[in-house]
Amino acid sequence: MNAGDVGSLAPELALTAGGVLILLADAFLPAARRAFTGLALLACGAAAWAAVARTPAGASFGGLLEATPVTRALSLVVLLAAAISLLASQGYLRRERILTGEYHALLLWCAAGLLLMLRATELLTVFLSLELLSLCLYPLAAFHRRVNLATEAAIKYFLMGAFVSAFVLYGIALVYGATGSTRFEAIARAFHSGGAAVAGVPGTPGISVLASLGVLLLVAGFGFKMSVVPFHAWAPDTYQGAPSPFVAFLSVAPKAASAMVLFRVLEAVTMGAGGIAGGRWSRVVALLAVASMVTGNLLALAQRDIKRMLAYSGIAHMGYLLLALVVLDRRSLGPVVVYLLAYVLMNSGAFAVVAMLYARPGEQHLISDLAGWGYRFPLLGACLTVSMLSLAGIPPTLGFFGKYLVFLNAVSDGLTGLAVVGVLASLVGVFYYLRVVYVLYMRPETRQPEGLLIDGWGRAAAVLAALGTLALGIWPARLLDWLLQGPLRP
Amino acid sequence: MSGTVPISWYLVLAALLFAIGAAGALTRRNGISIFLSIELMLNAANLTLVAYSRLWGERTGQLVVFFVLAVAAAEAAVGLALFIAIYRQRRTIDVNRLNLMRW
Amino acid sequence: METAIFLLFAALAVVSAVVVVAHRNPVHATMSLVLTLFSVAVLFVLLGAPFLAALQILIYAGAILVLFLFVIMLLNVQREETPYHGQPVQRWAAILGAAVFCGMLAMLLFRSSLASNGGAPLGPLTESLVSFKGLAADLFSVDLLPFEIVGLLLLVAVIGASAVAKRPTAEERLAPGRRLPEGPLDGAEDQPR
Amino acid sequence: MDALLALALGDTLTRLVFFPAAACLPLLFFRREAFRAVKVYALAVSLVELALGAGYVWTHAGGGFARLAGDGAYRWIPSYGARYELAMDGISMPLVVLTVLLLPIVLLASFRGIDRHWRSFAASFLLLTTGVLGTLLAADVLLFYVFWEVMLVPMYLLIGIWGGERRIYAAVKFFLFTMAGSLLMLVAILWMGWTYHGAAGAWSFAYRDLLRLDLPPHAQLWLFAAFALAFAIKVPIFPFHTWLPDAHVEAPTGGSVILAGILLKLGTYGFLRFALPLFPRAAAAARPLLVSLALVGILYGALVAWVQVDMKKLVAYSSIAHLGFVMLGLFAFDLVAWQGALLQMVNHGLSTGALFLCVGMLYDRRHTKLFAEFGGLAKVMPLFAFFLVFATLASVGLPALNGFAGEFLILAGSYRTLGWPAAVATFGIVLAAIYLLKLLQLTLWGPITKDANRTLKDLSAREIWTLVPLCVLMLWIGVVPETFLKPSRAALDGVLTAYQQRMAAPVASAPALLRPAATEAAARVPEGSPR
Amino acid sequence: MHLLWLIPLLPILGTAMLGAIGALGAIGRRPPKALVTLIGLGAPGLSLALALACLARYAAIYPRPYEQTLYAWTAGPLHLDVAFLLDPLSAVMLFVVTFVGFLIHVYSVGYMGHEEGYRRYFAYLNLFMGAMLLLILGANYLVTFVGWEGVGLCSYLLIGFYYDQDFPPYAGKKAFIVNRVGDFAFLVGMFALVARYGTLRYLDVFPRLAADPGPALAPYALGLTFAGFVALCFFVGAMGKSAQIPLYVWLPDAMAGPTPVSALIHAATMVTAGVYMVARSNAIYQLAPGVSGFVAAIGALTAIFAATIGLAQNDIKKVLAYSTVSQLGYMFLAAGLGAYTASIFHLMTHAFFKALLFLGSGSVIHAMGGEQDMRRMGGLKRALPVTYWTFVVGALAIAGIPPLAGFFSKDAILAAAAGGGQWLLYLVGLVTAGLTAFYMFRAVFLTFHGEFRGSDDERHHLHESPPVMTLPLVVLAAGAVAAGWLGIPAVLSFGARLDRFDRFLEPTLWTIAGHPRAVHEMGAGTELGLIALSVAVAVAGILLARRLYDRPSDGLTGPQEDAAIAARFPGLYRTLANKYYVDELYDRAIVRPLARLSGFLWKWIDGFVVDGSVNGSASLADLLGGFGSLTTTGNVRNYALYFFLGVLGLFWWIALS
Repeated sequence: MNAGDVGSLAPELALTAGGVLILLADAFLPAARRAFTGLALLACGAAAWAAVARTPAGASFGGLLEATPVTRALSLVVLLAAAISLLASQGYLRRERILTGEYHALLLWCAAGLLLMLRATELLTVFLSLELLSLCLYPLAAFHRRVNLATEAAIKYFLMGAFVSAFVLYGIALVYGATGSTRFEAIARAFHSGGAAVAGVPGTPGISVLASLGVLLLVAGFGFKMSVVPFHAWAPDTYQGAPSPFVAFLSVAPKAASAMVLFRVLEAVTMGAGGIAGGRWSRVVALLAVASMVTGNLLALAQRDIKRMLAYSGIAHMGYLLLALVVLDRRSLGPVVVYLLAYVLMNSGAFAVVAMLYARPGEQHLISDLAGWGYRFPLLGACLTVSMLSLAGIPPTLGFFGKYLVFLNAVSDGLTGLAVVGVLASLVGVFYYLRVVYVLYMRPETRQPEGLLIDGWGRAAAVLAALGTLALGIWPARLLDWLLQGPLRP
Repeated sequence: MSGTVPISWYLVLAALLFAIGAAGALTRRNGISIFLSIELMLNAANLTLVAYSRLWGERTGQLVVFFVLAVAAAEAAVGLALFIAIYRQRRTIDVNRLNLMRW
Repeated sequence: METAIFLLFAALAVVSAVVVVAHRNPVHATMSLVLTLFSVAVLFVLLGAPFLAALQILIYAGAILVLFLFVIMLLNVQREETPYHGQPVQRWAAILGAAVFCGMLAMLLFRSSLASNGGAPLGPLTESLVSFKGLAADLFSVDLLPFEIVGLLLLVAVIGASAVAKRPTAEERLAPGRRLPEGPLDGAEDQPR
Repeated sequence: MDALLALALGDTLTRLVFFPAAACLPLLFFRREAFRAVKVYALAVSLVELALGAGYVWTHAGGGFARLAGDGAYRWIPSYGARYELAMDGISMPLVVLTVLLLPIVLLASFRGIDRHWRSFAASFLLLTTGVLGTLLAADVLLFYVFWEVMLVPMYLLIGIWGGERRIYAAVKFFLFTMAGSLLMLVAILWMGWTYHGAAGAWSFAYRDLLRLDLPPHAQLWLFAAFALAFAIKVPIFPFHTWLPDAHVEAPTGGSVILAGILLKLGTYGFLRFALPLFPRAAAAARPLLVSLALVGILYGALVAWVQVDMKKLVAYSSIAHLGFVMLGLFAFDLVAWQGALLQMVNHGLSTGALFLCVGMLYDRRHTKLFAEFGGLAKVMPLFAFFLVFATLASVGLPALNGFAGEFLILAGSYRTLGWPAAVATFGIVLAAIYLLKLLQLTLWGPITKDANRTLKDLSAREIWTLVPLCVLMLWIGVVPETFLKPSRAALDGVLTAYQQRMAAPVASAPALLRPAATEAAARVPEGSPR
Repeated sequence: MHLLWLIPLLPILGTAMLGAIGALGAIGRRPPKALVTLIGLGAPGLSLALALACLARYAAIYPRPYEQTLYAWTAGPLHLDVAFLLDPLSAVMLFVVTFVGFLIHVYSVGYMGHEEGYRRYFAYLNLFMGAMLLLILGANYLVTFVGWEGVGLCSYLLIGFYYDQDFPPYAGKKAFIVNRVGDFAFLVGMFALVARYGTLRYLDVFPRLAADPGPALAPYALGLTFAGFVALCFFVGAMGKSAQIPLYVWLPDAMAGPTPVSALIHAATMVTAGVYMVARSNAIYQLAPGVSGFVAAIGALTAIFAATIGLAQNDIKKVLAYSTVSQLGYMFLAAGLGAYTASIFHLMTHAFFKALLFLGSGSVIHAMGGEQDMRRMGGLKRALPVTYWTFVVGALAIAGIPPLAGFFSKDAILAAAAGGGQWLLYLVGLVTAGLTAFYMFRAVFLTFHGEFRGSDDERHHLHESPPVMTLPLVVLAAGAVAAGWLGIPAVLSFGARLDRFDRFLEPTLWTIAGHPRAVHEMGAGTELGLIALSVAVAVAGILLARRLYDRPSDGLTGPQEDAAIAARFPGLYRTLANKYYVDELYDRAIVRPLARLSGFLWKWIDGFVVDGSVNGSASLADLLGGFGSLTTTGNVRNYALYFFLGVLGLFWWIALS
């Protein structure tokens, strides 16, 4: 272990340290609890700075981790989600009287796990960081101990998660068995040469179907984290039950990291094999994408609870995202990153607003409860509207721009058919996003606000998200120029 | 011992165990039983890993298993804590009855 | 000789596994899981991983399952579940699916890994594979990072478990408009609409 | 950065387009209930915008608007080829002027009708203006799409917040219909950009670059279908028209005026600017279909308008009929017809706008739009009667008023190239007389049947001022159309000749080829820094 | 003469000014009536003066046409001038319109004096003058059409002048729409010309047409030549404007307007626009003999058809209206026969005597306090001597009694028919002449002779109209007497070429190669015989009327006489009284089916098919969503199963592929 390795771990270390500090503070000077959010934000900031400035590019830990512009970008995405979620949490935790250090600590550690996962280039590391972040997510989902829904959500999430991680592990085993290694580049080599990756070992002639099964299990596992149909069903329940500000994190950050891993897995499999194997996998991904887009949008149409609606819409959005991964090349990453950024901004923003406007976490978050509140809470209403329009993919929001890149990518991969399916699905989407808008502004008020706690932090979260969505949507050039250094060049 | 038992036997056994575990996880209603079945699946995966590492004659598989043991422990801790919490509220851990949220 | 041992413990593992998933009483299920783990551990030895076998018995059987038992006792849920009422589709789909899964897998396994070592017996167990030294060395060299991650993982587990399992604090009890939870295992509120 | 500044402050299209949007920000600082101040402010802004528009047209009239000229092109999303480029020519100029002219009028007209959320109301209108102007002036297809969509949201709010009883249904319907079309157009745009990338090696969605694409006929057909669907829904053409009556009936007066006056034109404008020049062969192939749809629209719209019981619905259906004429003119591929069509777009904006204003004035007084509630108003509201008759006659197509000039040129031109369909379309003027005179009959003439009408006040000065400019323009266009035909002649001629050249050229074979830039050299403007 | 453009413009300005001072009314001050009168009379008066001046100047350059271009419409290759043309034809019309028009304006001052809509009335009337002058002075079809529709508008407004009643606005609407049907054809004709020759200028299009009349047209079928098609279109246009079968139905209803309006618009000027247009386009009609025949036939048919209806009307204005229709038929008969000068001649004379008759009836109605039913009149000649005598002059004129105007013009037409060898048409014309004489004098006797049949207060109210109304009557009567002398046929002038009218119009007739104009060669004897015959028929008609309605042998009063006749031929009488049920026919055959169709389109195509499919697909999506979300059962075991089966399915798929 040399200095370089430590340096490459700087972001994770910052987050971990932040978490530990907060816990200590929680234990020894509880009076400081109000400051935890600030502390956590500091940790995030430090991590971001480290991720951008301090992390040396290239591999570290003997090739277990890598740092590329993509991972940097995605790290920032994850940290952004964490920041928004933290901002939104402060008011929520105070309102619900559950403001303790564990929350922030777990969130920070979860972020650390995510950063590790999206930088990991070796299956064991991936698996461990996956478990790390999952084990942070379960307690966070259940963090509101007095609320049945929260605990139930956590149980469901946990059982599904454990079940799936068993599959993932088995998948790792199969891949390892077929290739003799757990490192992506070795696996890629093996798939390429159709033989073993380990020198001096009799290689299997041709990667067997077993290997494909292993890869499939991995795809399924991370598809589960991304809530892709048919691995999606947990999402609505968990989102509905879990604390809203936390969902602002849950609904975006793990998806970002998982998308990266998914990309690595598929890349390892197809880059080499190409040809028949490549075609096979792009068919699989295409299938998942279409299923997610159609199912997600249609089911979201039927939702009356805004959190469930957002859950299903998230499913649909992951479908759009997968469009970029159907045909794998370096070009695919640009759309993925931008889309994820957009998704983080608009979705977290939406959940941040939801966290502030619904005072009864134990009950349904009916869209109709917002009737007429666009005028009572102009700022939050506007932010929510922006998020909805962005989710619906209407310019000049970043959401539109993300869709534009994804569809452009699909079209230029010759997948015009898929793109058409995508736009038709998103047409369905427009309908339920608009529902929120018209409930906000076009329906008479039905209930008086009570027990709400709308603090500056929360407003900051909403505004940050909304402004980001708009500004980057109107002028994305800088963002892209920055992203497109390195491997993203189309 | 020089392996006279083909590795594939171990692998098939592991697959069998995995399938049994999966079937259990899908059929039991008691949350803890489900969790037990999942542990079983993990173990099957472990067996596969060890078998393969024997096949390749290199240690990675074993290392993975080593870490998985730790993970399993951690998972168990959190999971069981969750069961306690839900039991507090609902006096049951029957997943069929944990369906306040649906549709 | 080896084959005999394998067959014996394989059979034992399968049978006990079936008991694990089939038995209505979680306590018994746990017990038979111990059995499964033990036999698997034996197979580990056969496969030249005695260290893992030991860990398996110590940690799994020794620690984890005890924890299980403890919780089961605590929640006192070992009373009989009424046999799988409802959702017959779920049940049969699951069993059938598992069977198919296992079947396909077995078929492929036979083909591929027979091909892999051509049916010939494996090479002798190498020292590097069996000895603890190699393993230990790896933990502090190539697999240092995973080792660190697992460290954090365990910390997370502790904190998370405590965060979930601890009863609502006094401060929380003051939360507006909410009934105070009583009793050691109590906290049920917010009955949903 | 300084380039941005120059764009924002100079006498540029950018300033013209974004001034209203920028003017929304101060609205945040008005008190929520300070309606009066907001009204005045919004009106002032709209007048400034009008001045800007007029000024720009005046200062740039020298070029004769023969070809697209504007602020020059800027990198917007360089890595994916999208550029920011606004340009104006004789085709967009009249519509731009119409837009900036209607803005103050609708604001003035809304003073009485709109009684809540004035800040949002003004903001919606200003943003809508930005969207519309951008759509009209975008010289980059992607930019065009962006503005095209941006337009939807404020209109959605206008209908949904200040509309009638079924406003939400109408608003959503409007939004979804338009989206349905434009999303497919988006895919088509992307496809073209990619094709250009394949042919030229660089991303570009610039209008003039895509013009150089020489696509194989089957590709043209698909792309044309996608574009045409989007535009057809906006126009609207027959089977896609049902959102229009609902939207109009529910929208507040100002919304209806803008909707009928400008938004519908964007569909026909899209055909003229994009669908026809970009995919000439497909357009030629689709000509029989679209011509027949235009005829159906003319007759169908007229007949259905005739049996309406709600004034606004009658006018709405009449719009369908009128725009049928425009579509006919466009697909005549004849210069005379095109001039007529362009003129008719403006005409329809004026006369139908005036009609909606009149209906709105009645609505403000009686809060109903049903014919059954009125009758004999000429007795109590002579001035109103005068304006209503004037507007009605204008849209009946009475000579010496604007409607006639447009329709005559359209029909004369399309008769030359189409023959009998033009004759069939001509019958539309008979039907127009039928349903529009019904409008007069049931509102103005006859004895007063409802007591509520006996005490109605005649138009106030404010209302008169909303109508006078429109009527003056109607008369002017009707008597001296030359003023309005001249600026667009060269531009239209250019488009038409380009179309004919490309039809004459040999059919492209897949994959798409790039035609030498020389052919467009005429229509090129030097790129880069603003001039 | 360079002020030609002012002639139409002045009345329009008058309208504008009247409207402007109306704006004063909006402020609250009613504009002084004198001012209204000044403007209302001044504008047409000035243009009359100008017109006379121009005509005088024109006589100098006669027969060269004088064209004046103001500005142009240019659209692409198409150039359309806004220009005026002064040639013999438009000169005649110009004179008639300005002269008669001015007289009627004067008359209106008296007639409408007590109406509240006085200002509005004169505004409309001036606008009408302007439009009519545009129509006749237009140097191309476009300008003519502008006037054409303008007069249509004014007739709409003036028929509906009493807008606060139910019927007049309805009648106005009917007039406008029926006219529009004609205008539709007119437009198509213009488009055809534009498409082929790229111009509408009279002095261009006719030579071009003569040079290259175009083939028999495939697209238009009907085996028409291009010229024929255009001719047909224009004639359909004329049908609408000039109330020919089948588009005449609006004219009788148009009597709902004030009587001077009926006189000016629906007798003297506007309705004759169609005839003017056909005469103007004579080149086209000469190229299309078939269509010309059609024109003649329609004209004849209309003439006799309307005359028969006129027999059974009791509303004095209705009688005049139908007689107008029938006289217009006469003019088209002439035009169809190629005797364009004759038709214009009749047009002019008719303008005089029909305006006279209408104004006379107006004077009667004025005296009767609005009563129009002749059955409630009678014996008015004592109370209204001037009206009576002028009315009789008019009646004699229209009946064709020499030497009044009607005699010469009608004779010219009949002579044309006979000379062309169209004996059937001649016969129709002759019978119509008889019928005309009969019903006109029926009207005279019912109105002025016998005993007064009205109520007492009406009797006391009876009085001769003021001079401002009677003066125009006298002037017009003079015209009705003398106007015919411009066109005395050779046979009556003992060889002296007194048919100045023909010779004056000669230059406006085009000579087309291969299409010799019909010149009728008849022996003087025959011609004299025919003249005698027609006069005899007219006299017979008058005598019959006198026998029945003036000094009834059976001692019945007029109305009783009608009743008796009705009793004798019930079916026939009812049919005539109900105008052959044509309105009902149109209503059932066209209006109602169209309305039903529209309702169907709206409710079914729009509401059901289109919207149905839209909303249907929306609710389908909703339904799918609803059922789909049932899969999220809330039971985590199911979720796990989805996952497992998903994996299994994909695995199966991959393993197979």
